[in-house]
Amino acid sequence: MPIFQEKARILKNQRVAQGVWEMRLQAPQIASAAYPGQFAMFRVRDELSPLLRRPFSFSRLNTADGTFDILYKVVGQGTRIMSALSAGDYLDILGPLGRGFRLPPKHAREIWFLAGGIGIAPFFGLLDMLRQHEIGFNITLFYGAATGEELVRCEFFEQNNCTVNICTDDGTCGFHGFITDSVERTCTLTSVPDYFYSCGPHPMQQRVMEWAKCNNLQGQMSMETMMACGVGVCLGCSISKNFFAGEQKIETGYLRVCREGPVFTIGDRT
Amino acid sequence: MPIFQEKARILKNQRVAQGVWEMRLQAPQIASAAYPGQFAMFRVRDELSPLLRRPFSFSRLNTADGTFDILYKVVGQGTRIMSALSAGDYLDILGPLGRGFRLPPKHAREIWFLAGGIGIAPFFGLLDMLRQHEIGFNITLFYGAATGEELVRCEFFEQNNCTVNICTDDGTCGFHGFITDSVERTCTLTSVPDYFYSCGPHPMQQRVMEWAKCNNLQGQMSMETMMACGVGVCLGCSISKNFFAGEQKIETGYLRVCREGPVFTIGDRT
Amino acid sequence: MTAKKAEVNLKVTLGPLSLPNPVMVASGTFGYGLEYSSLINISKLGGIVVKGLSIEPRPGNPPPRLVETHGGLINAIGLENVGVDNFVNQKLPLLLKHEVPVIVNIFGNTVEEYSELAKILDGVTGISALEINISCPNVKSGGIVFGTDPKQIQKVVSSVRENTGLPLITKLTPNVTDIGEMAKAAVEAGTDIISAINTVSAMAVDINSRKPKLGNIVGGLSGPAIKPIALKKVWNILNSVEVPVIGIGGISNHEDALEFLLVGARAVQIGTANFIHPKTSVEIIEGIRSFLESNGLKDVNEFIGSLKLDS
Amino acid sequence: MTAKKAEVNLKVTLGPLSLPNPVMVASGTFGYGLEYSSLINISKLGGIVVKGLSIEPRPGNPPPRLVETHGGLINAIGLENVGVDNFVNQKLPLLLKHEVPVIVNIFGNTVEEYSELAKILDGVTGISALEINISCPNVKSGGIVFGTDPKQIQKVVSSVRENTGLPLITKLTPNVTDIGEMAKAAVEAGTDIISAINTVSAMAVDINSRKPKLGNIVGGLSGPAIKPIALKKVWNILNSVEVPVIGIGGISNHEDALEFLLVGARAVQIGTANFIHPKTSVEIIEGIRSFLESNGLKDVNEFIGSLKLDS
Ligand SMILES: Cc1cc2nc3c(=O)[nH]c(=O)nc-3n(C[C@H](O)[C@H](O)[C@H](O)COP(=O)(O)OP(=O)(O)OC[C@H]3O[C@@H](n4cnc5c(N)ncnc54)[C@H](O)[C@@H]3O)c2cc1C
Ligand SMILES: Cc1cc2nc3c(=O)[nH]c(=O)nc-3n(C[C@H](O)[C@H](O)[C@H](O)COP(=O)(O)OP(=O)(O)OC[C@H]3O[C@@H](n4cnc5c(N)ncnc54)[C@H](O)[C@@H]3O)c2cc1C
Ligand SMILES: Cc1cc2nc3c(=O)[nH]c(=O)nc-3n(C[C@H](O)[C@H](O)[C@H](O)COP(=O)(O)O)c2cc1C
Ligand SMILES: Cc1cc2nc3c(=O)[nH]c(=O)nc-3n(C[C@H](O)[C@H](O)[C@H](O)COP(=O)(O)O)c2cc1C
Ligand code: FES
Ligand code: FES
Repeated sequence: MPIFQEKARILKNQRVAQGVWEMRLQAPQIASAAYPGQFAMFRVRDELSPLLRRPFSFSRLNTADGTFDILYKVVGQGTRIMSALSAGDYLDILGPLGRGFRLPPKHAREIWFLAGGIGIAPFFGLLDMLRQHEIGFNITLFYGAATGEELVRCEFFEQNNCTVNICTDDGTCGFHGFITDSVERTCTLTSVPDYFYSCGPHPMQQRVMEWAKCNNLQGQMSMETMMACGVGVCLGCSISKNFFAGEQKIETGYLRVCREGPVFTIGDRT
Repeated sequence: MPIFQEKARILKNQRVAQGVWEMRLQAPQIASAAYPGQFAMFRVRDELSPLLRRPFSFSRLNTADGTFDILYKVVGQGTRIMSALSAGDYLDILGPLGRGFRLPPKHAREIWFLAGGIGIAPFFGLLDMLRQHEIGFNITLFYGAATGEELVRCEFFEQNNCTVNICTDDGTCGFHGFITDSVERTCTLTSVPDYFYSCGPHPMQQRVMEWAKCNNLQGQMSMETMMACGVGVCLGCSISKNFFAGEQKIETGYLRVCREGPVFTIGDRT
Repeated sequence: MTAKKAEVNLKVTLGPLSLPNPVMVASGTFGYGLEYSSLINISKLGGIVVKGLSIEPRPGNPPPRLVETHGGLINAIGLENVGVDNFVNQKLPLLLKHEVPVIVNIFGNTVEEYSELAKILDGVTGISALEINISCPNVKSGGIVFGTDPKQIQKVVSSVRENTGLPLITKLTPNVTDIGEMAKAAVEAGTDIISAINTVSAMAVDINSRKPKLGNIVGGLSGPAIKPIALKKVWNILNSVEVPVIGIGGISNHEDALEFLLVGARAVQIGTANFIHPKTSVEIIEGIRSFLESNGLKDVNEFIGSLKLDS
Repeated sequence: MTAKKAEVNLKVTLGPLSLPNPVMVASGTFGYGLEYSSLINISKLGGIVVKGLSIEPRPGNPPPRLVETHGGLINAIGLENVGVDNFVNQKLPLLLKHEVPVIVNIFGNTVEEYSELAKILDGVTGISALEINISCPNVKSGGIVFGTDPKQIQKVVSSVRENTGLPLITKLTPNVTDIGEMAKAAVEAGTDIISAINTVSAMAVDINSRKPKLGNIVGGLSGPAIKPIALKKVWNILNSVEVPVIGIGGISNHEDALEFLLVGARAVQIGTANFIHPKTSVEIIEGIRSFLESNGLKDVNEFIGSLKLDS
């Protein structure tokens, strides 16, 4: 897995929902080596404040023209600085990093996407990947946000033949409640998926994990932790192996989200 | 001496010579309380990097419309950030600070201005002040820069009836050599001033000091040191009293450039 | 809103010292208290700690005395001050016109100088507490020796204790292996309160002139860079002694201040941030108030020390 | 230009250890040496110090393990590592394909573990030196105890010295009152070289969750924030012992590196800056070269220790 450091040219950088921005970057080496679910470390400016690079998942990859997109939520100093950049500016980027999404196992047809908030980002690329596959997966997206205003590009999933279930914490759009409530309810009432992909904040991922264990489901989860290096040397981004362990198993030790992840396989019986 | 902290609106910010910028700010309270030779502390952005405010002398004061100008040289992070600002942006400014220029003593007619590099800045305001006075001073400006490209608005002094002597280190304009060489030479060959004002880098000011002592001259010097507070509390900007002491005197203790200065009186025999 | 604000209690009690709120300004960063009075209403402050005083006026260290670093400021002022008499006669009367607790920071080169200062100030009305500076790293003789040796700390603190009934704060230096041990020594010798930290020993050189950037060669680092170091030291002290602790070091906003209160500091002092934004301290007071309100707390004392360690 | 470049000598000698240039990468920030090899030519480095090794593999501390602060990074990794055997068998052979001095950082919980590690590594070919980590502030048992007590330092260092003929570097913690005393102890016990500093003890808490931001509660601060602290400690060591010193702490560019060389460090190590800009170390080597050239110096050794103190 070669890693590249590129001065990427910003092609566009625009607000796409409340607090959410989309940036397109020209970075041929990174774009052509990357897979959906992988990420890159962004140096938000050529200064030591903020000190560390910021990790962002690829939302879409366009190998042909050497570009990729990210979707990012403005939450602090780094993302605030990024949102003030314009087309034509450059960003220093390290990537592609980590392990991205893998294809579902052979038997799987019914696929669920569980996206919480800005966790929607990598699903655009994942959908591109799955739609390129010869098998016509049936894909259902569960997409939760705090409020309707924060939802990003739901039409993309509709246009690509996904069933879209929206949930908002405040009920302004779709199901009123957490995405995990909606998932659990659907799962009991109607159907269970053959396979799932999940990305979102830690508390959501914890509930998804429990749900998967309870229902003995297989899937992949993209995790987020604080990162310093992004390349596996600092050992700072670790997550307990136990998080992914099955019901009975207790595992000691840690996995690096930046190397063994960010996408981890759940309930793998192989 | 009340001090104000104002969110000053930038009215213009433009390059006026090689590496030198001029900024006009709307800051009514500061502008109307300020005197030429005083300075203000600029917070270059709303972050803790760079940590400290940066001091700049008022170059011109326009009490009537509540604005003032500064002339600044881009030398590091702070001034680089300032040079990227545009009209309409705001800067947090603390001022007016320190003791500005005082009028020459009653007998003085022949006045010399000695400006080294960006040390030219406060002379615009000083000239305004002296020209408002009923006495028609004869003013000679000695103005030195590294190279001709760095000279700022010499025409202002010409238009206001000053004799202008330019010196450049590389000889691209005017006298080839240091301003202090030019001053010493003129002083020996033709005339001595009744009074002088000097502002420039420390090595220049040291030579000016020696020249003044040798020739038993009176004047005022505007000094620069590192500053943290600008208001007299940190005691960090101190300069040895001995710097200003006469030939024989040895004085212990320090003067705060931000309070007792930045303009100090030299050779005061009263 | 105004009615609601009045409900939140910010008063804190540090042994014999009561403060209207937990936010003071630190010694050496607020002069003798009045320089900033045209910019902020200083009577809103929890307290003002004045510049360190010695018996005689001191000229301080040769310049340069300041270096800016990444997120920090190194100073080597050398404890320049007007001397205790000038302070008492000229500065203090002006300061006392404002209703704000005045804390006097003192230092000496010998144990006797400390007791002498305590004796002089004990008789002066209007002083809320003494803060013993045994921690300045800039003065070659004196300072550093006392603050890094428990035996010396005991000598200094008890000599001051014997000579004053004023509430006593001992200010510790971070430049030690075990700050808890120093705190214990100060408490045994009778200090009522511990404050920490003073600046962190530091240095900077100019690669072009090949000279030190400070006249004194070395100095003390303050500002945001040292906040996580200060918090750890305060934590160590809180785990070593029972007396109230005042947190100092790199505090620039109300979140920073709340971090120190959360681990258990009963009050804080704001230093370098005053230079950057003179309104910092009063804004921190307001910020703490709003934070408590929006977290449904009616008293800052409910928040102090409420760190949860079992996760 | 290329001809001119060749003229500047960057080779440095630290007692028994010779390095092609004075710029190494610091332990724990460069993994086992290969992770960055697709980004930089690692054989250009003065040396690679690998992640600290213990006898057995260690899982490390519970997450979260990182906090970003102003100009700094607090880590509490807890010395997670693959263990010395895995390193020797799996990691080292790959690293040895590149021509670069490999320095192995070791730590133990007992004196015996240190001597055991020394014994094991003494027989391994391709190792240029051992760096004894007695300074990690994150491990409750072990680490911190050794590094803050001269007697313990002597025990550890002599036990390692007795078991290896390899050049020996002792890496000191800054979290002590007098680092010079620690350096002396290490030198008396036979260390060839001193390196400093390791991280500065630090802490951060979350005012909303009211929990520590680190699983381990406390951690170690690195990065630009600590540079002036590190420089002061290196200065103290240089004033206490005669052996060569390696400067570490907050170095992010060639100016920073040159500051350490100017006070007298014979080499430097780059840590946190690798994360921010993996090319930092190789750019620093080039930066030092250009600086020397434009100052008319032909040998980095002319610059090392050339600080002027008079005036
Ligand atoms: C593998 C990975 C992929 C990610 N992909 C995306 C994405 O596609 N879109 C997106 O908007 N965000 C993504 N994130 C999160 C993103 O990195 C953080 O939101 C960002 O770093 C915050 O930077 P800041 O300076 O704006 O905020 P800060 O001021 O640094 O912090 C604001 C908040 O964000 C949290 N935070 C800071 N850094 C990280 C980090 N490295 N990981 C997780 N949380 C952090 C802080 O704890 C704090 O609560 C991803 C994180 C990881 C680890
Ligand atoms: C009373 C006073 C009035 C001044 N008036 C002007 C003016 O009208 N126009 C102008 O261009 N400059 C003026 N200066 C100098 C100006 O403050 C510095 O050039 C500026 O602070 C540099 O900031 P920086 O972040 O760009 O550079 P930095 O990266 O901070 O430093 C670059 C260089 O500038 C020097 N420097 C930094 N801060 C100061 C300081 N406070 N005083 C002196 N030197 C410093 C540093 O030592 C370094 O060599 C004045 C300084 C003082 C004390
Ligand atoms: C310029 C300056 C002068 C100081 N003078 C004193 C002093 O006289 N006495 C003292 O106890 N501390 C003194 N200090 C230390 C501060 O009171 C405070 O402990 C330290 O700066 C850390 O806090 P900060 O990071 O908020 O500045 C001084 C600090 C600075 C920056
Ligand atoms: C994530 C991380 C892990 C570290 N691991 C080790 C280690 O295993 N052994 C060691 O001696 N030092 C370790 N260090 C300390 C560094 O080697 C270095 O001494 C310190 O970070 C200061 O340098 P810097 O400011 O350039 O990072 C580690 C530092 C960091 C940031
Ligand atoms: S972020 Fe450094 S190992 Fe993962
Ligand atoms: S800058 Fe603080 S006293 Fe002058």
